[in-house]
Amino acid sequence: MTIELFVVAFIVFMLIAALIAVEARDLLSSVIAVGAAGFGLSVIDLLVGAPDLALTQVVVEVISLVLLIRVVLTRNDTSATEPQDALRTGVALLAGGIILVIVFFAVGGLSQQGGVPPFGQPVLSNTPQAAVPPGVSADYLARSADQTGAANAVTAVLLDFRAYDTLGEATIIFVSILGTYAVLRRLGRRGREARA
Amino acid sequence: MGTAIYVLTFGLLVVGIYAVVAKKNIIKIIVGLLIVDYAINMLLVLMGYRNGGGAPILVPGESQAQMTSSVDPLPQAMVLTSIVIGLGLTALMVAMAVRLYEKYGTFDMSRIRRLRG
Amino acid sequence: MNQGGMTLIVKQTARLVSGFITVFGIHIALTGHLTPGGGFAGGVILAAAAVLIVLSFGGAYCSRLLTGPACHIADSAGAMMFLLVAILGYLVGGFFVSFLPQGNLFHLVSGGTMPLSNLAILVKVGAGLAGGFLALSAFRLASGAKEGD
Amino acid sequence: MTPGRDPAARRAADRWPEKGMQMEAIVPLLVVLPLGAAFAIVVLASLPTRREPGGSVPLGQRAALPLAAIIVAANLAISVRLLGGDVGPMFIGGWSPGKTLGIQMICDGLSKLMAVTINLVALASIIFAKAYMRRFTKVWLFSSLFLLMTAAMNAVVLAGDLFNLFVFLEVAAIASYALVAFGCEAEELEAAFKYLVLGTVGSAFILLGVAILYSLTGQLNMAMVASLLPKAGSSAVLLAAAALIAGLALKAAMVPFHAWLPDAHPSAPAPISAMLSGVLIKASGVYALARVVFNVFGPTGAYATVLMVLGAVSMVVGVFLAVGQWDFKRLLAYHSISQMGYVVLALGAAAAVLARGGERAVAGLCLFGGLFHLFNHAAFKSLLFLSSGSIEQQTGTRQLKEMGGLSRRMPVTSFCCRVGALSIAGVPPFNGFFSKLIIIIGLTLAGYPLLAALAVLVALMTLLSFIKVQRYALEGPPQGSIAAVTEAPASMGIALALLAIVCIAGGLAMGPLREHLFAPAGEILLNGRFALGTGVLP
Repeated sequence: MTIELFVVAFIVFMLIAALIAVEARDLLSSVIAVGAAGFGLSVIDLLVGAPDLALTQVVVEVISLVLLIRVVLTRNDTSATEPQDALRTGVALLAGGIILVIVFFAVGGLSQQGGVPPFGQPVLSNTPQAAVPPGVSADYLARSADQTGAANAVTAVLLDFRAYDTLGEATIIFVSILGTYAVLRRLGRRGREARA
Repeated sequence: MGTAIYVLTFGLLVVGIYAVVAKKNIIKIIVGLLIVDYAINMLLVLMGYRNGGGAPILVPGESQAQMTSSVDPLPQAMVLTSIVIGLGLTALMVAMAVRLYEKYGTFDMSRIRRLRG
Repeated sequence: MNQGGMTLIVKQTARLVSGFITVFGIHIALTGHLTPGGGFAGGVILAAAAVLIVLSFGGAYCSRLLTGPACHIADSAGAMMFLLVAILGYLVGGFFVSFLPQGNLFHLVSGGTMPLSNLAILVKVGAGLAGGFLALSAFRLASGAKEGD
Repeated sequence: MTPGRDPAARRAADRWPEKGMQMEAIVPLLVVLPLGAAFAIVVLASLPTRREPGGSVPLGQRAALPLAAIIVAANLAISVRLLGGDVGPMFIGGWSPGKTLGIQMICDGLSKLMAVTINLVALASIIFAKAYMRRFTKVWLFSSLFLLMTAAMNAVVLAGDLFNLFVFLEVAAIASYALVAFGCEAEELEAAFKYLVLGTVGSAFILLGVAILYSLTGQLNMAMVASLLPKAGSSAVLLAAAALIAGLALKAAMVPFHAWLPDAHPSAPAPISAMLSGVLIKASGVYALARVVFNVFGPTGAYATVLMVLGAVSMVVGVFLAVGQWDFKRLLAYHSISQMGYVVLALGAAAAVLARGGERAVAGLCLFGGLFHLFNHAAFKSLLFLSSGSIEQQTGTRQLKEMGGLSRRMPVTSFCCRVGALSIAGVPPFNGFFSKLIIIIGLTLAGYPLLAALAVLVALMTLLSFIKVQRYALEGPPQGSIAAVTEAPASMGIALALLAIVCIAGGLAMGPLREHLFAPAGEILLNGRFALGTGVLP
């Protein structure tokens, strides 16, 4: 129960940070607030037994914060003064409310039937005789060290059982860096001056 | 309490989508996409947690049997992939934002409108 | 940021710290199959060291050490190495089949191809992100005259 | 190193038994070859070279496009070779199929059809790019990104695992964002950024759906998820389905989610427009939608209704938006929305027939029409986009009103453009006529005569819109500066001719094509949740 309290506390912290990030007048504080939300996420990762993710989240957060601050500082004036479209705001808020209501029922808000498994009791903790057996992760946990020789089951999943996904993941970083180079070319077409 | 955790997570998702839909500033849109990313990553990690479970990592002296009660490693592997996707997208978005600022002189999407609707 | 980077104190500190950061990144990647971490975390840490150097010494200084093409080559070499690990699996049965012995649990050399894959990803992610950041900071220097609203 | 278990002993435990090199072994090559080539191109182009006289492009960079063309041709050969063979389910990493520890690759009829389509259009586009991309800088970046996008699309259609599907959807999407912005002009960056933002939201929804499905079943393998879903909670399944369908419909540019397409597709370089409209929206949109709805959730009434509404609305709204356009590429982009509407409508009608336990033959006819139209659209829409690119290159404009009389100045391009226009408009001997006819017959037999009438109406509007193209671009008096234009380079002509032949042959050889390409693919969708195997449980 204590873990749930901590998790809720940190999610509320993230929500507040996210709201500040979205509504702040100053872009620099907005970017820093979203960084704070990311660090909140890495603490949650630590709480729920995911140190791999906590580590990765922190370092990724540092890099993306540097990137974002760099783009904010492109302009000397860092305030956001764009007027907001009332219609789009209304539509967004309405849609958000509908999503939350649907989600409340989908996660079993009123009854425990028909929703996603409650927090702390995933399909993984089912008995093998249950209607939905524990799933593929039970096998990973039971045999990853014997089958792959790695002590870290997450790495075993990432680099042996599901290494093909990781190939895709490495490709994504490659593609996006290549895309960054492509977008940052000073001239896209030959023999034409860049238009401002 | 468990329901509250999931609903709050989706609340974070809604905040992110709200920023993407309603905000006009490119930086705010990027921030919104980052928040959407956080929300979904967090949902995956939380769905893998089980009561009393530790990290799915063996330390010297433990045997495989001691790992069978730890949390689910598969969502963690998925989230790791998703974090990397988010980082790649952030790099690309930042590059595009810098370039758009150079071309249009603004971060305001309502003034970045040279294409006919 | 001026061409010469930041003050001497910052430069010296960055020089000192970046070495440690680099070693830490490599350590995180190589022990990824034993402890938390892995090629991605290690690679991002490595890139963070490069970012630190670029920020404190300025883009112009770094373009002599760390050029775009060098980053391209290291980036794709890492990716090709990972792909090679996958293809070498054909020798023992199929795509992505681990072709190395498992080794002893908790030893550095264990887990079949995992240390190799982690190393490949470390090189790939580190070089890729460093190169991307370099391109971004170089871009700002070139368009510096246009800055400001 | 202390001796551990050797690989052979591991395989004995949980790995797939040794089977030797069979058809299964060459399937991953569809992904590996272009990926490896894309990495190699970057290395080749970045190697330090001696300064060549006259500032010409170094050899390493010039080799990029031919290398990409060779790889794509090899891929086409592999995918055609796969058509003949019977490929069983594959588990990557040699993990045994019983427990689905590894990632499954599927190469069934539907995947084969998509692989052939993707590689065919990719080959035409890359041949076309040789002359077209001369105007751009750093063509090696283009070649590498192009190959990465092709590899990712091949991986998407071969994926038998939900998360794997998502990962490669993202690779294809990120490559396409970068390629849309490849020209680096203001409009292109603007279109690419809008595309990126909406595409990322779509991907987030897809991941959300995958996450909920995983939490319900504890599996990511499509066959296993399909077999376990009926036992899981119902309201959460609906949430997952809604998230997945919304995300995939965004990738397919179905109408409420179409806002990005008319900006993004025309802004890209012409070979990329052809790839995006020709195959990307199909592979990462319609194919993934069909795979998930039919083979994972199973075709039930609610999903069928959603598909039919999405399809019908896209079909009508797309064509109405297209009729008023004077920008050639923008007009084509709106028609993509409309034509994809036909495909999704046909799939939805088939799902509806299956859901109410109707005749399998009728559902099969709808599916044949939909898949045939998907293939035909890939051929004629990429043909039209490529010819618009060659017209743009020679005349310097995309505005229909500024063209005119091109049939005399550019005979080859005009002929191929005409073939494409007649195909999309549904004029008899061409392929588009047959697929639209089959869809309309299928809709009527399935009990939706009103929708069939609507499809006829939309076909007439399409015809009208392309008569306008003929009238203003190809016929009539040449406008001022157009009078001096010349025919496009030969390599462009070859690419156009290749696709034009596919358009003509598609109509004439409908019988054999149906037997070898579309019937096996339709069979997969007809079998619904049981198509991917029964999902062996321990």
